[in-house]
Amino acid sequence: MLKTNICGVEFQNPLMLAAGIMGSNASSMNWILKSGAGGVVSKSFSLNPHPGYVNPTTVAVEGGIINAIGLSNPGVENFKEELKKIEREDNVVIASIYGATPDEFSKLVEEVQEYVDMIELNISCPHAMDGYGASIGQSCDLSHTIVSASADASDVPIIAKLTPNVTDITEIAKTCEDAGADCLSLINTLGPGMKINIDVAKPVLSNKFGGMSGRAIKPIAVRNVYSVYEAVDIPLIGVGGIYTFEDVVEFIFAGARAVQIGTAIMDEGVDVFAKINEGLEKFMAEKGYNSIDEMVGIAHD
Amino acid sequence: MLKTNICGVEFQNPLMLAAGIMGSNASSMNWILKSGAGGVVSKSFSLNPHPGYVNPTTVAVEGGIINAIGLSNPGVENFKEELKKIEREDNVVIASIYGATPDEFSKLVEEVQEYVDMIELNISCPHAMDGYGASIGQSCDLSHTIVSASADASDVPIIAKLTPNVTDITEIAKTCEDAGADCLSLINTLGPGMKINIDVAKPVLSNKFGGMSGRAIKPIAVRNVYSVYEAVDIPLIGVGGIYTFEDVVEFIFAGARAVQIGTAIMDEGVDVFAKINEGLEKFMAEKGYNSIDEMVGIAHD
Amino acid sequence: MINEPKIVEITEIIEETPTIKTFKFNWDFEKLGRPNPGEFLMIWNFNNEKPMSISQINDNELAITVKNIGEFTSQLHDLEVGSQIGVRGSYGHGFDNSFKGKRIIAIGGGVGMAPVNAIASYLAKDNDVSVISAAQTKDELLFLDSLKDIGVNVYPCTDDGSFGFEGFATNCLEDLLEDATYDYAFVCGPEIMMKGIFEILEASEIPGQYSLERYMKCALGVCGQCCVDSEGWRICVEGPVFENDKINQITEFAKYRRDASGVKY
Amino acid sequence: MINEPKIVEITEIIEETPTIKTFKFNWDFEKLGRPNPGEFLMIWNFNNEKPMSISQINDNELAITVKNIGEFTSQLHDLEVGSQIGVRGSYGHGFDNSFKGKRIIAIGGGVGMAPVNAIASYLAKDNDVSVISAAQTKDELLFLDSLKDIGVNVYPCTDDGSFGFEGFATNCLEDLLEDATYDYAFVCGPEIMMKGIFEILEASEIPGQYSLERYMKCALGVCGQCCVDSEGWRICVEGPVFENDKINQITEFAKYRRDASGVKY
Ligand SMILES: Cc1cc2nc3c(=O)[nH]c(=O)nc-3n(C[C@H](O)[C@H](O)[C@H](O)COP(=O)(O)OP(=O)(O)OC[C@H]3O[C@@H](n4cnc5c(N)ncnc54)[C@H](O)[C@@H]3O)c2cc1C
Ligand SMILES: Cc1cc2nc3c(=O)[nH]c(=O)nc-3n(C[C@H](O)[C@H](O)[C@H](O)COP(=O)(O)OP(=O)(O)OC[C@H]3O[C@@H](n4cnc5c(N)ncnc54)[C@H](O)[C@@H]3O)c2cc1C
Ligand SMILES: Cc1cc2nc3c(=O)[nH]c(=O)nc-3n(C[C@H](O)[C@H](O)[C@H](O)COP(=O)(O)O)c2cc1C
Ligand SMILES: Cc1cc2nc3c(=O)[nH]c(=O)nc-3n(C[C@H](O)[C@H](O)[C@H](O)COP(=O)(O)O)c2cc1C
Ligand code: FES
Ligand code: FES
Repeated sequence: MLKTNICGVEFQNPLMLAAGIMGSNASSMNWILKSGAGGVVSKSFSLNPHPGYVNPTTVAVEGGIINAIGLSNPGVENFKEELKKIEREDNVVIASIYGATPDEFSKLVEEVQEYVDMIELNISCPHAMDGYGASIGQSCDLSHTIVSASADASDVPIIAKLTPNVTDITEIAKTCEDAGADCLSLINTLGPGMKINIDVAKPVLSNKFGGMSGRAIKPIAVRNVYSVYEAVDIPLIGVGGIYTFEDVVEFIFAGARAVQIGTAIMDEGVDVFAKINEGLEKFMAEKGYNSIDEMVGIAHD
Repeated sequence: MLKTNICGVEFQNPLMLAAGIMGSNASSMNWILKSGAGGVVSKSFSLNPHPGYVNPTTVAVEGGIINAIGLSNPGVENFKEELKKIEREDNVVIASIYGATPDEFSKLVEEVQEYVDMIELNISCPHAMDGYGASIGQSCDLSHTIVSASADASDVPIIAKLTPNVTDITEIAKTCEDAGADCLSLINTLGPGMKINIDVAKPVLSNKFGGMSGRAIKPIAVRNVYSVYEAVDIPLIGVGGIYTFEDVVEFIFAGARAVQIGTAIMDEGVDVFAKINEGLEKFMAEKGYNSIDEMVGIAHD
Repeated sequence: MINEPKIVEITEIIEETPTIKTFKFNWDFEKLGRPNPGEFLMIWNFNNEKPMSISQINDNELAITVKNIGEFTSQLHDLEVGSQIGVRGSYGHGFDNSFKGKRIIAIGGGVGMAPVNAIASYLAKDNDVSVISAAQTKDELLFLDSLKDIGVNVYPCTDDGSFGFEGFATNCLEDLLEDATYDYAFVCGPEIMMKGIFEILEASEIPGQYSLERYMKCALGVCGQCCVDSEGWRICVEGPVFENDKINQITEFAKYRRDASGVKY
Repeated sequence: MINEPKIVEITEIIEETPTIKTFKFNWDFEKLGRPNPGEFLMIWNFNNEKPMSISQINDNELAITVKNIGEFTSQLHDLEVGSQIGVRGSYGHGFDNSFKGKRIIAIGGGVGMAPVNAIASYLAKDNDVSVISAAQTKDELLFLDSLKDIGVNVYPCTDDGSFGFEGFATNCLEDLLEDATYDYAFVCGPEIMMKGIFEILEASEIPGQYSLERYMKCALGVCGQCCVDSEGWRICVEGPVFENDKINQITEFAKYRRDASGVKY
């Protein structure tokens, strides 16, 4: 009943782990899969190891957190070893990759595609170093170049992950579709935002700004999914502030075929996947929905 | 101690009512002033009466509300009668105006400037009709045209109110400064966002989307103020999710010379102004700040 | 209180009069809050959303009583048992319901009987409650039997004298006051009627509360649509119910109001 | 628990050893939460933010005990009484402190004595508590006097024999186990030491809890930085304290860890 299909990839249920949350090694991703997720997206990684920003890299704000972890990762060589150890049977494994140039992206695609079912392009991290993350996803030109290079290099479906921090997300979405993205995921963290500690008159995060995630960003994520659904024909994955099955339903009704869950793990633990699946199944039974498919995008009617 | 000065206009304290919250007539604005605000910004009005969107026009979300009131207003002729009745002595009265063309803006400026101390241009409402609100403030060209026309027509300081829903707010901020804005206020509502009711699979707002306000948007508002402070030389007014004196201090440290308060009135009532002033004064005394001036922008050091 | 619409099913519809229907639905008091008489709800029929007083407060069940006067209310009248509506609230400063052992007079004109029914029912057990239920004509009289059943002294009153007292609610009140007096009054109806009642009660030194209506959008106290001259109070937060001393400060009372644009009429 | 740094002033600094200092500060238990022994804090010195165990839990007062081993910890050692730091937490799954009337052995190696001091102090009143305080040399031994003062049996132990038992904590434990047994153990120190202790205690069938360290960023359970093989547990949430059955499942225990990039070493 909970099965969903994206670009021919079959998910046991529409829930997956969002990039950068706990997905730093095979062990934690296997744990998430055992806990009920239909798929996992890895922490975003790059060609070379990267330590990320100095702490503080996270701070709580009303309705969520802001973070500027800074895309720390052990580099593709090390990460490949992790990917190999993920339980792929019945589970969908997605590598999230980042870089600054088309070359870096296509190299990463080539390196990892045999170990994963899909590849997500992080062109949307709002606190990445200049030239990385949202610097790409905030420009149609750069998005086109990076998505094309990645799609050309890839045998597995390519997901472009979008930033909400643009004047018009549908423009970027259409560009990515044109460039060959098979799927879009949205949204990456919002803002970015800032928390200033007033006792010391300093921004808390060492990077000053950080992307906002958690419950508070859900309305904006839902609206972005809704808008992009009307703009493109490729499938969408919703992400942003999902804590409950009700949240998942909102995203599906807005047009998502699956969702990713991140910050909720902080508050609800890894049990959140099983809890949501249970609630979702009950909801569908009660309302008479037979499949996720039937539910996708019906808030547009 | 709480006095602040913006473009030569003296405020008894740095708190004012944000546009569109309760500011629909002279009576409510006088009440806000009596309750402790140093100034009031009127509901945004246009040349002709406008009924706004059909209800539902507001709905609660985590950390705030989303609204698409739709800029309802009784038109400048009626609104002038209200402006005349506001207690201006010792209080700062600001008219918020909106339109689609430079002509509409300059006419509005001419109509109302004798009754107010400053004029705020709403070029940032994220759910306005096409051509209005954020359609202007999301384009450097349109922002320049509208701000220039308004500044040219005006004898009182012009505040351009900015939308956070752009790829790069500093670009728009600099454009407004170049075009002759004397001051910037930021941010208007975020997103916009959407709430879908899952029992009926429909967006709740009749306009589907609505701008998000309230506690949850504060980190993003603070970051925008912080970024724009480094980009322009004109004074800034901070707005977005302010509920407590601590919030006000955050905005001032980020670079605001005054702040506007909106959605907090829903949760805290009009007493919020007096409560914040009291807390702010105590904080300043404890930390040894003698004036708002001393505090502006010090999180940049 | 809940600030996003909760979807409920209409469980019962009562055709009170040719133009007025009562709609009942379940409302989980523990989860959604237990409303007080005088508070109102925002009713969403998926085309529009408008304020309606609560006319009955039962155990985990509420009712609204709606007069068909325009597009929205006629759509509500088309609802059937089992139909869904969205409900948020309850909102507003309701009636003072703390009375015990008092002589209470409650006066409702037309569909203004909705909140009057709620407060009269609430107070009937512990007080001596009289209700003037006023309407233009016999067919439009509301809640006569149900109020009588719970021990309220009901004084029907019709403009045309087709049933009960002949004349306006004001005349009926004056009539009653010749033989009786009351400790406290509750009033809801057309503003011109409330104005007349207000003057009579003031003259008789009977304190009371009056329930007002203004155009509403947010019902949350933010949009400013419902603010009244000259204190600026919000009908959706400081109101809809006001004590008589406050009524005097509402200078627009029985004079003018504002439409959706804010234009006075 | 508080997830944004709370600014506190250092009220007292104790120079425990040439390389280790204890810093005390006030912590309003009602507002900020009452930590349990074994939990840790994130300490922000406005340049960086790193995890530190709570070494003392007094009335509305906490202490951390810091070994100067690098840039951050040496900056902490430069703090003075009155200096400010930012503190968030407390975090983590701490020690089980529900024991009464038991024979407890707590073993701390080096600055690993910090959380051991907290749990030993907590349990001393209602249990028979013994502590092995191990260090390389006499000068580096921690908390001998303060623990004795509250009735703990303290067994100092130095690698070089400059004070107390000569040898490693493992040897000292074996020595004690010849004449005594214990109901429960608490262990914190270098992982290689904890590994040795673990094996001895397993062999003696003494259950216990072990406090681990991994590189931390968020301490909120989101960043994944501190996840350990092969169950994926987060040291900041499921840890830092683990029961012995769980230690067996942490396959990287005493083998490797990950740096800020996630590279194993
Ligand atoms: C606090 C409060 C309690 C109310 N309780 C009841 C009740 O118990 N029973 C009942 O039948 N009616 C009640 N009303 C009035 C009810 O809201 C209107 O009758 C209804 O909105 C009319 O809508 P319509 O589309 O049918 O008519 P329209 O033709 O749209 O309007 C007719 C008149 O209704 C009023 N109205 C319209 N829209 C609104 C709005 N959004 N908010 C407020 N007034 C509006 C205006 O005065 C308008 O001139 C109450 C109003 C308020 C403010
Ligand atoms: C749960 C927990 C409790 C701790 N309790 C104490 C304590 O009570 N007293 C004490 O002195 N130390 C404690 N530490 C260790 C302390 O965090 C490190 O000693 C400190 O971070 C070293 O920083 P540095 O800049 O001085 O040294 P560096 O030269 O930066 O690092 C030295 C070593 O410290 C570790 N380290 C560095 N940064 C971090 C980080 N962000 N998170 C975790 N480990 C890091 C690494 O193993 C590194 O190799 C604890 C660590 C954890 C995880
Ligand atoms: C600590 C943290 C780290 C993140 N790292 C990444 C990342 O490496 N790559 C990426 O594409 N998104 C990253 N994100 C964004 C999330 O994948 C997700 O888009 C966002 O947090 C919104 O979802 P949520 O509200 O469920 O957390 C990160 C988010 C957080 C909170
Ligand atoms: C109901 C409502 C109506 C608003 N109307 C206007 C408006 O007319 N003009 C305008 O510039 N901003 C308008 N705003 C935006 C506010 O002025 C403010 O920028 C925003 O709400 C963020 O501040 P807050 O979080 O304190 O509410 C409105 C906001 C709300 C919630
Ligand atoms: S209806 Fe919006 S303030 Fe009353
Ligand atoms: S430090 Fe981030 S998950 Fe543990």
